[in-house]
Amino acid sequence: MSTVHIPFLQTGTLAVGGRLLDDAERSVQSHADRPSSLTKGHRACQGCAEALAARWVMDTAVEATDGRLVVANATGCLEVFSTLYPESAWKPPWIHSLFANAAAVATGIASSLHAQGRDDVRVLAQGGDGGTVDIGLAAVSGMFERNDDVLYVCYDNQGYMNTGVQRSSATPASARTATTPAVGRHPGAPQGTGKSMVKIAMAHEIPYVASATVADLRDLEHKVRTAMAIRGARYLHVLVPCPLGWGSQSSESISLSRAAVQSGIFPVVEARAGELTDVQRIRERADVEEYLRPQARFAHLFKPGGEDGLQRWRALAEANIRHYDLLGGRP
Amino acid sequence: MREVLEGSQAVARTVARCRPGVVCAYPISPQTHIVEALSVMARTGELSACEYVNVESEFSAMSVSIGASAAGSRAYTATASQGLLYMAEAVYNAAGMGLPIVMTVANRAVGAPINIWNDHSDAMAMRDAGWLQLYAADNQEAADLHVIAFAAAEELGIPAMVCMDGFVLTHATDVLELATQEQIDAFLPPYSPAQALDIENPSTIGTMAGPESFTETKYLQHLRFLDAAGVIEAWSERFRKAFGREAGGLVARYDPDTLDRDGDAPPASAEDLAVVAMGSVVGTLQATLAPMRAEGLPVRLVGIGAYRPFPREALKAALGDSRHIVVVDRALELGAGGVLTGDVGRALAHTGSRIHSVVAGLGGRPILEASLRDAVRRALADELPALDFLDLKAGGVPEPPVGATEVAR
Amino acid sequence: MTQVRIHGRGGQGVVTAAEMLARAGFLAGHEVQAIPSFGSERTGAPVVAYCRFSDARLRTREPVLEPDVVLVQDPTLLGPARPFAGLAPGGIVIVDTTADAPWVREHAGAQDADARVVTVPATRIAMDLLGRPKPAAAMLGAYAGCADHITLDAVQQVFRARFPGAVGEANAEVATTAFAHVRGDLYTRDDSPEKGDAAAPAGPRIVPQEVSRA
Amino acid sequence: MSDHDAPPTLGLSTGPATSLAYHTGAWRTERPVYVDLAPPCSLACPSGEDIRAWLGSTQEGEAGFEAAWRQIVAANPLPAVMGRICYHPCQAACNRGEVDEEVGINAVERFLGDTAIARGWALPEPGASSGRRVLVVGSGPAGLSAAYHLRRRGHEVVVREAAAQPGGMMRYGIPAYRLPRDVLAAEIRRIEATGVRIECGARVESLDEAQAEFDAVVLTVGAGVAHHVDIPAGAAAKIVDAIDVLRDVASGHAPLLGRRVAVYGGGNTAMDAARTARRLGAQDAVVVYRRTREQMPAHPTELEDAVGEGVRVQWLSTISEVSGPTVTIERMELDEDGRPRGTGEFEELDADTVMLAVGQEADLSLLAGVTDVEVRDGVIAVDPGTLMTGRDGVFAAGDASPGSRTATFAIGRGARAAAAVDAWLASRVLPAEPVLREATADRLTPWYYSDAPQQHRAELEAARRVTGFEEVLTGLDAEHAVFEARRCMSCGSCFECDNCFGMCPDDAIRKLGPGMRYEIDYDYCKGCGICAAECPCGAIDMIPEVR
Repeated sequence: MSTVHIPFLQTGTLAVGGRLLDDAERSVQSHADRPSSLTKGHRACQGCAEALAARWVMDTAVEATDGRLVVANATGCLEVFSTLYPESAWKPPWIHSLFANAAAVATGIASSLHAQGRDDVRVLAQGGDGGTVDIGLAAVSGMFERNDDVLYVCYDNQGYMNTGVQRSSATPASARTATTPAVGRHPGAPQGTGKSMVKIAMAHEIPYVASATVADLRDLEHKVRTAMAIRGARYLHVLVPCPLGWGSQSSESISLSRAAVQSGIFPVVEARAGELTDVQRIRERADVEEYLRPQARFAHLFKPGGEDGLQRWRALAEANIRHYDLLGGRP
Repeated sequence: MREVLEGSQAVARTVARCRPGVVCAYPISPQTHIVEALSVMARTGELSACEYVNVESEFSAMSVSIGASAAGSRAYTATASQGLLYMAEAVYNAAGMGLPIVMTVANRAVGAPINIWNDHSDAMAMRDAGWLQLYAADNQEAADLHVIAFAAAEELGIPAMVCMDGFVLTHATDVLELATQEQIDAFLPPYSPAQALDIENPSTIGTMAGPESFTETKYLQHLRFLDAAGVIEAWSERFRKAFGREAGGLVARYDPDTLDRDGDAPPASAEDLAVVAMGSVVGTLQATLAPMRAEGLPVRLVGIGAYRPFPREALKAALGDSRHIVVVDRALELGAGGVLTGDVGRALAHTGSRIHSVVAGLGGRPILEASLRDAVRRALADELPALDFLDLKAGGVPEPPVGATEVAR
Repeated sequence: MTQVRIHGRGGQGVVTAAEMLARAGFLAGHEVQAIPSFGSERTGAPVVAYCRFSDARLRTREPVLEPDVVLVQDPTLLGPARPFAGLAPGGIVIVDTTADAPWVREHAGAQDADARVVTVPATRIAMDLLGRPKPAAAMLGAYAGCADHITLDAVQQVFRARFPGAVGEANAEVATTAFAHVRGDLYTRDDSPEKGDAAAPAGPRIVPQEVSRA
Repeated sequence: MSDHDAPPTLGLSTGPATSLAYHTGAWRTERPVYVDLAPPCSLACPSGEDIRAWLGSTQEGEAGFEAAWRQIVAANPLPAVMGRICYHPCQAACNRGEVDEEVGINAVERFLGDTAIARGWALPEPGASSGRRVLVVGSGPAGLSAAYHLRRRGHEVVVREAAAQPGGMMRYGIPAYRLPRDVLAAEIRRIEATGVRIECGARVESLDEAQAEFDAVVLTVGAGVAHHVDIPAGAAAKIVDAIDVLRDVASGHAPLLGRRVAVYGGGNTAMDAARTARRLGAQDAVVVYRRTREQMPAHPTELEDAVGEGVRVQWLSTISEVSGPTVTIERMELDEDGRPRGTGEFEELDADTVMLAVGQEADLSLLAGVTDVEVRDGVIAVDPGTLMTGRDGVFAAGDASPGSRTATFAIGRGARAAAAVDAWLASRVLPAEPVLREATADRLTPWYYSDAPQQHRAELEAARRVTGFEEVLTGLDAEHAVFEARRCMSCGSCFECDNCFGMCPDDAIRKLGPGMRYEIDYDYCKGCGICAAECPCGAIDMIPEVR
């Protein structure tokens, strides 16, 4: 392949790379020799944002720790698609034990390392929303409360996708899942249910809590780096669209994340010791439809009778925009 | 040095002298005294280079142990009863992962009805979890078994439970002699994990095995488990030589007359009635059977030291030509009989043995010498049924008081 | 083999008493065993613990059914706890009370029991000297005062070892006082029908307040 | 230590990155492929400039300026001129217009053109001499372009210009306030420096003679003759051709127009005429146009500039009579087909001078009596591909030939004529101009481009403009030129933003290093399409996987 002329462009920090940036400002992902901690050959579905986010998170953590990183993984898609014996797509030392115990296993690792005088080696735990918000909540909460030196990352695809798309307590209202079918008078997931793991984490007043999406790599990398510079329990909640569970195109995983943020549906925030410290403002405001319409799980919202549900989504976006000042004072 | 110690204290001190890197537990009766003592030692520095982690559940206690063990630390925890069942998933997991965690199970009944007292139903529920299960007959053995458990577990890459009867042993004070720090340091090799999470040599631990590899995985686990018998025996023998007392082993033999523990005691003979038991009831049986032997009754005692792996050959060797067996069983397999009896029966298949299951001591019911004596006598007289519930009260469970019944309505 | 049963209420140190007794017995050269009969009881509920002394190694794990000595740390248990039950003939019953032996027998429904009843105001002594209602040291001091299974010195030793410092010293003093009380009150409180048969208080053998009816 | 031989059961641990053994590429139903598409700016550029490329070089700053200029002059030898006078259809086509504002391509071109003049950069050396001689008739943009491109190909080129100075309409039709003459002269001189001989005051009278002297002839005589309309006019009426006025001004003979001037017409010449009138002292300059603003041929920016200088426009109006200083105007209306028709309503307007700017015609006197060169609709008919007239070896381009009468079109056609002449001289077939796939706006993901406003050339105060013929627009400085260039979105051409590389969930894209772009690892690529969806510039196609 011949060398072609490659110009600089004004993509700022929005694109992965961008040669206008100083080396220090470049994303980990833009480096040809990035760790690729979750490497090729894994069996995630096409367009899996969880696979993408996991590589981003872990690569950043690997760089931030100079390769001194150990990972504990909950059962779930991420684990299944990456480690079907005899293959593993992971490069760092990695352990999977159970669905509900990633946080506790991570505590065990951290305790062991501390006892061995190896505080230079850091621990990252990760799981899906089911393993975090539902079945693993007790262990996560325990790890938070003890302020163990663990970064816990939840890849939230809003349901039990590994088992065939059932509802979790992270499934949003109206969403169709295999256990909240889009039939009857109130199709999809019930209104008024579910939990905010970010708020739960904040309530533990741990040193650092943040949310992020795959729509903003720099933001995500920044948050992982920030987290790795802190000792104690830290929590990162990453929204990861699931083409299978959401009924979206595999190519839309990033754009849906973008729409989730730009519509106000998914606030991207940072908190320290229980206090909200930063909020990512909406750059180009999007209507909630931009987020909802491409997803088959919300198709019933766009059929007769779906207006109420749609209205509730708008209200949710408005509430978030108000609560987190997502427009930064702009109208 | 012989000293007077509560069983839990003895265990805690011995565990501490095994130099665990991480101790993690969730409180449950009757395990509490052990972990309380360890937490104190971790604070005072008596237990050094060790993290004591207070967790929010037994499930997390085992999970922390899994992480710690995988990260290269000798890991220890303790639990009982509901706690063991609450951590069940992780118990299986630790074994499947080959992590040589040592756990004390202060044996206690499993509810409902809730009951905090001793029997073996908790550990029995985990009999196929892939752990070694070593049973202590007394507190001396309970303490000593932990040393053997760490050694065997780590050599095998199989986690080990040391089972000691809740309250009966854990809270009992006895005269015993603890292995000293120097002795244990000389005896127990340092922990060198087979598959630590190592940043220099990263590996992926805990992969998913599909149908194409799961059977083979289990088969290898099975082979390893078969090897475990030899390893337990070997470490127990080493222990005997190093410490001058018997502990562990697969099967405990007893002198026919003094009923003292004696590995060289002859096997039972054809005319003997052999009583098989495990746990603290062995001591009561020693006390019960010695006078009966003095009366000239043909009775022998065989103790089960390792319930998992089940010591089929060692048991058959100890039973010798005896074909009349009474199993004193502290756990009930509903609809069948004693759990241990089932294992003994399988071991003695095709030997033409008559086996009685005497279910005793459920939920903390004291096992009395007189009752055991009676059962043995009935067995000798061919009056003991295949399944007998020791000291079963006629009339079943008492009726609640009237007032309570009214309120309940 | 000597078997001891201790009755008390949660919080009174019944289990500690059993363990301390075993330790004291060990110092006296015995093989010992202490078995608490634990329940899910909270403070105030009746508690029983057992202790055995023997010259041979102790094997049995059954509870003490036929005690040689019974310690009752709370007189309100005399009825419900049936402290005289299974008592070996001529066994000793030491009761924490300011009352006397006949009162004990009456309240235990054991007027005719073949036993020696000894009373000691253990809790009062403990309150006076320790400031806390922990009668164990006093009970063991009283035990040392009326039987030779353990010595006062051993009782003092084990309490000093368990509670180093002022608390241990106070407990030792409690034990001494109870010991003296039992010895000193030997004749004044004796309600034994065979009063005249009582041995003189001299010599190594300690004479209980109540002698056997045997 | 003991005699156990079964291996430890390690919970099925495995080595890192062993998944490389599993080739997920087999899952794919569509595959991504990198493409290089034509950006709309280049497709819209009649001169045929590779705008994306030279903006790209400019983005690199000082180091890239000369390269950028050379990329321009590969097509257009007059960047400094065109950076001023081009109506820049490239910008109208620019996809960035849908994001915020189009890239100020024209301003950057001028910056590069001016920089080249200031630094004396020379045009490329001509190729090896072909030994063939070509005559170019006329030195307007088409002629200069044709001459330049012919010379580059090694031909000996002579340009014969009837006027006293070279440049054609650039000199005589465009006011100096839009195109300073020294700039024009500098760029013409640079062409001459390549060996092109320009002979002024040398009207070509005979095609046959020209052909006898030269191997080929390119007719780029322009359209410098004003159209005329019949307007009843009294004797005192002062009616002049706008083009003549502009030419006179350009020649330094500014006429007296009076205080009130009416300009009749709606093209760029009308705008230039009105603005020139203001500069010549007219306090009132009114453009009278038959149709509506939407239908006006003048470029909107020209109109805006004129209005900004105080020029008024009377829409839907025709001049029906000029009598002395009184102009009678008929109101028009549009019929169903959008054509203007009279309403019978009239009004009057005072004007000292009426300038006619209703179009220009080619001066085709040269072709008088030449029967094999067909003139159709007032222009020389040519083969649309080769631009050759009916006569072998005679080609035509620019305003005298069919097509848009703009400088940029003329430059493009001049270059095309040069290519055609070159092919004809070598008896080669001139390949057709390739049909390029356009990088349309819908392919882009504009989210990734930072918000950045266009760097407007600081415009002189309107008041200052009308006082003379100073250049109206000043150029960008280097910093702003670079900034502006960086606003280019590189439509349809990878600029190594790393999005595909960074956003591949399957880690299936290899980054080959600076300037080497990327390679898709089809062993692992599952074909999810995220790379294509998130490519800012639409440089990745998803195509069906045919196995």
